[in-house]
Amino acid sequence: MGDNLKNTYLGAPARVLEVENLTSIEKLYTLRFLDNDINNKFNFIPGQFVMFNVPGIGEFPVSICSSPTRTGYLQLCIRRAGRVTKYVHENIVEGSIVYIRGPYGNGFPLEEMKNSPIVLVAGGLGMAPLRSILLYHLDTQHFSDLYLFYGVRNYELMLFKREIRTLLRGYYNVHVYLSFEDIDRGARELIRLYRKSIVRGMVTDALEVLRGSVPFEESYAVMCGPPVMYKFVVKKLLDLKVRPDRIYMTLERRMKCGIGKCGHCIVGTSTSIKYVCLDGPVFTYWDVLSTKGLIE
Amino acid sequence: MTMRKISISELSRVEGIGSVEIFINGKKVRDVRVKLIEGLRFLELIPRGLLYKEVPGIVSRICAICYASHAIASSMALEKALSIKVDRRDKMLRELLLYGELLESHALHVYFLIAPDIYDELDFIELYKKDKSLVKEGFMLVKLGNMLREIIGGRPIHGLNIIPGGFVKRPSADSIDKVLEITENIVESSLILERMLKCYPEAGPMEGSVAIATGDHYLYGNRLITSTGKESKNYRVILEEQTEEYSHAKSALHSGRPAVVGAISRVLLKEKFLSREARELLNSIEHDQKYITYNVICQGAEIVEALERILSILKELSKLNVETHIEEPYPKKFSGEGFGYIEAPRGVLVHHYLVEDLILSKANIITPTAINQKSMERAVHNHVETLIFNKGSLNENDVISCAEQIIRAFDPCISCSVHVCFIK
Amino acid sequence: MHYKKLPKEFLEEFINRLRKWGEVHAPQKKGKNTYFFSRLDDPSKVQIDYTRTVIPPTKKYVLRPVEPLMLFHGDRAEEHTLRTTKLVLFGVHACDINALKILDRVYLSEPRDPYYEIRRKNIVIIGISCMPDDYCFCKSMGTDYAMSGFDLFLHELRDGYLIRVGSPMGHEITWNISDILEEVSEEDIEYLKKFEKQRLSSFKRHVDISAMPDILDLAYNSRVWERYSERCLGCGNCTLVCPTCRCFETYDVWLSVNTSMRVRRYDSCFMVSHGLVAGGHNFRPTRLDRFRHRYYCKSYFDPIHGINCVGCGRCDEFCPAGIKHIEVLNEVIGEIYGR
Amino acid sequence: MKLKMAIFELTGCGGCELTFIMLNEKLEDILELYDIAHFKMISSKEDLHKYDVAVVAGSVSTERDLKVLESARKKSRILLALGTCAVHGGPQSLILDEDLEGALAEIYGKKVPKEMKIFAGTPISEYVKVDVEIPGCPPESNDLFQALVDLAHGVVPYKWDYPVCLECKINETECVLVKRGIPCLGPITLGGCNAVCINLGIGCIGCRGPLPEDVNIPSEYEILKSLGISEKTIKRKLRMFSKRVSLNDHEKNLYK
Ligand SMILES: Cc1cc2nc3c(=O)[nH]c(=O)nc-3n(C[C@H](O)[C@H](O)[C@H](O)COP(=O)(O)OP(=O)(O)OC[C@H]3O[C@@H](n4cnc5c(N)ncnc54)[C@H](O)[C@@H]3O)c2cc1C
Ligand code: SF4
Ligand code: SF4
Ligand code: SF4
Repeated sequence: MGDNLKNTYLGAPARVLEVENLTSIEKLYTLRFLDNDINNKFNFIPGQFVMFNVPGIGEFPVSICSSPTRTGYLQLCIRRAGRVTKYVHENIVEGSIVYIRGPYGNGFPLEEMKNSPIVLVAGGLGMAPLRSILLYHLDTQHFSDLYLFYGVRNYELMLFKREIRTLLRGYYNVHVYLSFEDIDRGARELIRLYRKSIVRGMVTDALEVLRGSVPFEESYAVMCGPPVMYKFVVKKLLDLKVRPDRIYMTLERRMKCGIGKCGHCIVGTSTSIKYVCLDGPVFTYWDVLSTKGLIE
Repeated sequence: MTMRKISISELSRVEGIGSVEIFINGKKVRDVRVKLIEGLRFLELIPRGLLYKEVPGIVSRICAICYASHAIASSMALEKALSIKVDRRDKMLRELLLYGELLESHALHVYFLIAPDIYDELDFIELYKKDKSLVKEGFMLVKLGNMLREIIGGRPIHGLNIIPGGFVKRPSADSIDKVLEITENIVESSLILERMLKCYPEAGPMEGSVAIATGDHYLYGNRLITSTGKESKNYRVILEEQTEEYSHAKSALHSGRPAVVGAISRVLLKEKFLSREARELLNSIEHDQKYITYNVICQGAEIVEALERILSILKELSKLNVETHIEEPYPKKFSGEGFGYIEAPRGVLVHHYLVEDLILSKANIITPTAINQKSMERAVHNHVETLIFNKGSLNENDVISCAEQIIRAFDPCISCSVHVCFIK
Repeated sequence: MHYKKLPKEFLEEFINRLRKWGEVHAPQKKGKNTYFFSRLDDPSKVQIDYTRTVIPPTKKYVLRPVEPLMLFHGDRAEEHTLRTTKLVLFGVHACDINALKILDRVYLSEPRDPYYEIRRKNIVIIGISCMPDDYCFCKSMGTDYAMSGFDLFLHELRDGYLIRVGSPMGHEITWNISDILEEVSEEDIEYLKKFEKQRLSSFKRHVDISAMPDILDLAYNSRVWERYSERCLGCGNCTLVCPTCRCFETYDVWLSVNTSMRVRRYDSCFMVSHGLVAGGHNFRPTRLDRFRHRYYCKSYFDPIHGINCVGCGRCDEFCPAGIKHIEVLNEVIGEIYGR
Repeated sequence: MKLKMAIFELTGCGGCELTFIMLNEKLEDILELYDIAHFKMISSKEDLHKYDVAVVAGSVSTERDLKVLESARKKSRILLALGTCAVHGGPQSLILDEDLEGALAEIYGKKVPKEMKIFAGTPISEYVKVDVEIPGCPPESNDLFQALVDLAHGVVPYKWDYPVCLECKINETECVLVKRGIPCLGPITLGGCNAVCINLGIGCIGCRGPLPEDVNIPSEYEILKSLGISEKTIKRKLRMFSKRVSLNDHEKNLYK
C-alpha cells in the first residue's frame, strides 16, 4: 500500500477521455493522467479506490472499476448521490480536467484466492468494484471459476449491460446470475433468452436457487452493495456453507481524506477501532464479527 | 362626477412593504391612504418576561438598518427605569455608534434609493453601469457606517454588545485606529454628494405638518420639542395615538395635526448643533424648506455632519486609554419605569418600559415612520392637488411616480413602523 | 537522561533566550480562568501554573483548527504553500505531550500529512510539571509523566526548575544557555521526589483501565449509555478540546466567481452528518450511537500507545451538560462488575 | 449566460435584504453571475417572468406574504430561504395563532386593521418546498455569497449541522456557560456566525435557529434551569427565534 503520487491531498490532474451513460443515475468515466509517467506507474489491486477531486467543488472516494491489467487509463463508475457527484454528472464531460489521488485501501487478497472458485455478490452500485475483479479474471484466468450474482432493482438500473449480456451468452468459466426485483421490459427479454440465469427477487434468492449447482464450500465469496444488503447475504452464504474465513466484503463510509487522517470512517469499539480507508474497504467476515458496527 | 382611485400596490425602493391609494373626485383629492401593510412583528410583546439586559438585543430586531438606535433607545429607557449609570467613555462610544448608523442609513437612502430618481434610472445597479464613482462613494460611506456598527455594536446588524449601562466590551484600540485612518481618508476626499443633491427636484409641500425632534442633544434627549414651540418630558403629551383600519402601523398626531420627524425636523429645530461643514452644504443648495424633498438635502448635510463627528470622536477616543473589558454595570433599583428618546436616522424614536424585579413587564415603542404616516398622506395629497391644478388633466403614471418619489423622500422604514403599541 | 537546573530568577531570561530557536508560545489567560496558548511577547504574562488550555497546544500548532489546503483557479489547482515559522511551545503538560505521540502516529504514518509534518518538524517542546486539579485523571491513563516526546521538561523545585533534556535539540538549547544553568543538587532531587509523591497522591479521579476495553465492549447495550446520551447535547465540545481527537471536515470556499479554496477544519463525531453516506444512510443515526462511539474511540486500546485518552480532563471541564467522562466509564464498568 | 434572480420580501426587519448590500465588493461578482430581475427594496424594476433563483426573506405573516411566496415558488427553479424569519419564523413566530386575537387587541384596542388577513409568523417551508436554507438573524453575507456562487455553478450549497460551540472552541473563547454561568444557547444553535456574541462575552441567544436535525431541547432547558432562570424566561428564550423548537404543552400563551 502507499501513495503512487507525490502530493497527498491534491492528486494528479487527469483528463476525462470518455463519459458513458450506464443508467439514469450512473455514468462511467474513463480517465487518463496528463503526466505519462504517472500513467505508467499507476498500479492498483481490484477493490482499491481513488479520491476524485473536482476543483472548487469537492472530493469523494470512488472504487476503481477497470482492471489493473488494462493500463493507461482508469475507469470509474459514478452514481449521482449528492453535492459533488451531481456536479460531476452535470458538468464533467469529455476533456474536463479533474484531480485523482490514490490508489487507497487494501484491495482484495487476490494471491490467496488464486485458482479457487470465486463467488461475486453484487447489489446495485456494488457491481462497480467487483467489475474490476471480473475484468482481471477475464484477462488472467486468475480463478478456477467465477460466479457472479448480481442483484438489481430492474434492468433499467443494471450497470455494464453490454458486458454482462456478452457474458450471459456463455463464457468458458464465468457464470452470471442476475436477480431483478421488478421485471421491466429489459428483464423480460433477458428472462426469455437466458431463463436459467435470471431470478425474480433478491440476490439472496438467486443464491438459494443455485444451491447445489455452485461449489460454495470451496469458494471465496466477495460482496459489495448497499449497507442493508450485507447482513442478509452473509447469512445466506454461511447457510450455503461458504467458509467464514473466505467471506470478503467491501464497505463504504464517509471519507474526507482516504488515508486515515480525517477520522470519518472510523468504526468499531474499544477493542476494535478500524479505519475503513486503511484497514478496508475490503473486510473479512472475521472483521465483522470482531468489530461492532462494521456492517450495521 | 365619479370617484377615481389610483393605487400603488407596492412601493419600491423603500424599506418594507407599503402601498398607497389616492381617491380623486374631479379636481379634488378626497383621500390619500398610505398603508403600511407589512406583517406584524409584535416586538413589544415578545421581550416581556426577559431579563432587562436581554431586551435591547431583542428589540433591535425591529429594524436592521437602524438596529443600534433601537438598542440604545432601549438601553436608555432601562437605565432610567433601573437607575443604571453610564460611563463617559461609553457615552462617547454610543454617540459614535449613532453617528455611524446615521451615516450608514442616510448613505443607503441617498446613494442607493434616491440617486436613481435624480439620474432617472430604475436602480443603483443600472446607475453603476453608467457611473461607477457615485455608487462606489455610496458603498464607501455605508461600509464605514457598518464598520462602526461592527466594532462598537458587535456586528454590522443586530450586534448584542449594547446593554443598559454601556457595552459588554469596548472596541480595541487597534480597531479604533483602523477606522480613524479610513475616516480620515474619506473626509479628505471630495464627495460627489453636493453636486448630486443640487439636481434633486422639489416635491411634496408640507403645509400643516408639525416638526418634532428630541431636545438637548442632536441625537438624543430627555424631552421632545416641536416646531409649534411645545415641549415635554412625556412623549404622550406631544404624540397622540391613532389607529387606522387600513394600516398595520398606528399613526401619531400632534394637537390633531400630522407630525413629521427625521433629518428635516432635526435641521429645522436644531440647526445650531450642526458643524460648519454641514451648514455650508445646506447653504450651498437651493431647495425650498417647505417641501419634504428637503429632507433628502438635510440627510446630505447629516452625512457630512456624521463624518465630521465620527472623525472628532475617534480622535478623542484614540487619545484616551479605553480598556476593552469592563465591569458589568449594575442596577440600583429592581423595578421602575423609563423613557428613552433617540433620534434614529429616520427621526424620533421612543422606547418606554416597565420593569418588575429586573424582568421586563411592559414595553411601548414608537417609531419614526409611524409618526410620519399622516404627513406622508398630507404631502401626497397636497402635491397631487397642485398637479391637477397646474396641468388641468391627470396622467395616472405621473401621479404614481410623484407619489412614490414623495414617500421615498420621507425615507420610510415600514419594518420599523408596524409595532406601535401604546400602553393604556 | 541528561539533567540541569534553572534557578527561578532566570526564568524570564530563559524564556527570552528561547526566542533564538523560534517564536515562543506559552499559556496565557483569557477572561476569568480560561487558558490558551499564544505568542508570548512579555515573559511576565506567562501563566506557569495554568490548569489546562481550551485547545491543547500540541494539537493546535500541528493541526490548525482551520487550514487552507489548496487553491483552484478554474480547473487549475495549486497546493497551498505553507510558510511556517519555528515555534517554541513553552509550558506543555505531560498529558498533552503524550497525546502528541498519538497524533503523530496518525498523521505521520504513510502517507504522511504534509501540513502536519512540516509544522511538527518546526516545533520545540518545553514541558512543565503540574499538580492535578479536580478534572485530571491522567494517572489512571498512565500519561501523567512524559518519558519522551519533549525537548526539555521543567520540574518545579523550591528555588528553580529541574530540567530533563529529552532530545539533541534540547541539548543544544541547554548547551547554548549554560551560563544561566546549574547542576542538580541532592537537595533538588529530594524536592523532586517529594513533589512527585504529593502529585501522585493528589488525584481525585480514577478509573481502572486494565480490562476496560473488553468490559466496555461487552457493555455495548448498557443503559448507562442511554441515560447519559439523553443529557448530552451533541454539541461536540468534548471532541473539539480533546488532545487526541483529530477528525476534520473539508469543504470548498469561493473566493470569487472562479477561484476557490479548499479548507479543512476540526470536525466532531457528534455531528449528525459525520456518519452519513451516499443514499442518505447514516451509520450512527441516533445520539446514543454517536455518544457511545466517542467513548469507544477514546477508550480504544492501541497495542503500541495504549488507550486513546490521556486523562487531561478537558472534555469534563468544557461539557455544558456537565457529563464527566470518567464517571460514565466508571458507571459502565461498575455495572458489568455487577454493582 | 447570466442567471435571473429575484428577491422577495415578506415580513421581517430588512436585515436579510441588507446582507446583499453588505456583500460590498463581492456584489460585483454576484452581478457577473446574475441579473437581478426583481428586488423591491432597491429597485423599481419589474420583471415578472420566470426566475432561476428566487430569494425569499421574512416570515409568512399576512395573506399578501403568502401570495408573494406562492408566486415566487411557481416562477422559480430554485427557492432560497434567507434569514431566520424565513427559515424558522423569527421572533414574530412566538405569537401563535391562538394568541393572535389577544395580541392584536392589546396593540390596537377595538379598531383592529382589517385590510388584510394576519397570520402568526410562519417559516416559509410550511407552505412551499424550499431548496436552500440560509438561516441567521442577520444571515452572514458570506453564506449568501457562497450559496449564490454555488448555485450559479450548478452545485447544491453546503448544509451545515454544527453548533455555535464548534466555532467558539475554534476561536478558543472562554465558554461563558461553563466558566461564568451565563445562559448560552450555543450548544443547540446552528453555527456559522463565528460565535460573535461569545467573543464579546455574551451568551448565544439562538438567533440562527436550532440545529437542523438532532437538537436536545430538554437538556438545554435543564441547564438553564440549573442557572436559576425562571421557567417562563427559559421558554421564551428557547422559542425566541424559531417556531421549530418544540416545547410541547408549554407553548400556549407564550407571549403573556
Ligand atoms: C471506498 C468507497 C468506494 C466508493 N465507490 C463508489 C463508486 O465506485 N461509485 C460511486 O458512485 N460511489 C462510490 N462511493 C460512494 C461515493 O463516495 C459517494 O457517493 C460520494 O461521496 C457522494 O459524494 P457527494 O459529494 O456527491 O455527496 P454528499 O453531498 O457528500 O452526500 C453524500 C450522501 O449524504 C447524504 N446527504 C448529504 N447531505 C445531506 C443532507 N443535508 N441531508 C440528508 N442527506 C444528506 C446524501 O444522501 C448523499 O447521498 C464509494 C465510497 C467509498 C467510501
Ligand atoms: S477524552 Fe477527555 S480526558 Fe481524555 S484526552 Fe480527550 S479530552 Fe482529555
Ligand atoms: S461536550 Fe458534553 S454535551 Fe457536548 S457532545 Fe460532549 S458529552 Fe455531549
Ligand atoms: S460559550 Fe456557548 S457556544 Fe461557546 S462553547 Fe460555551 S456553550 Fe458553546
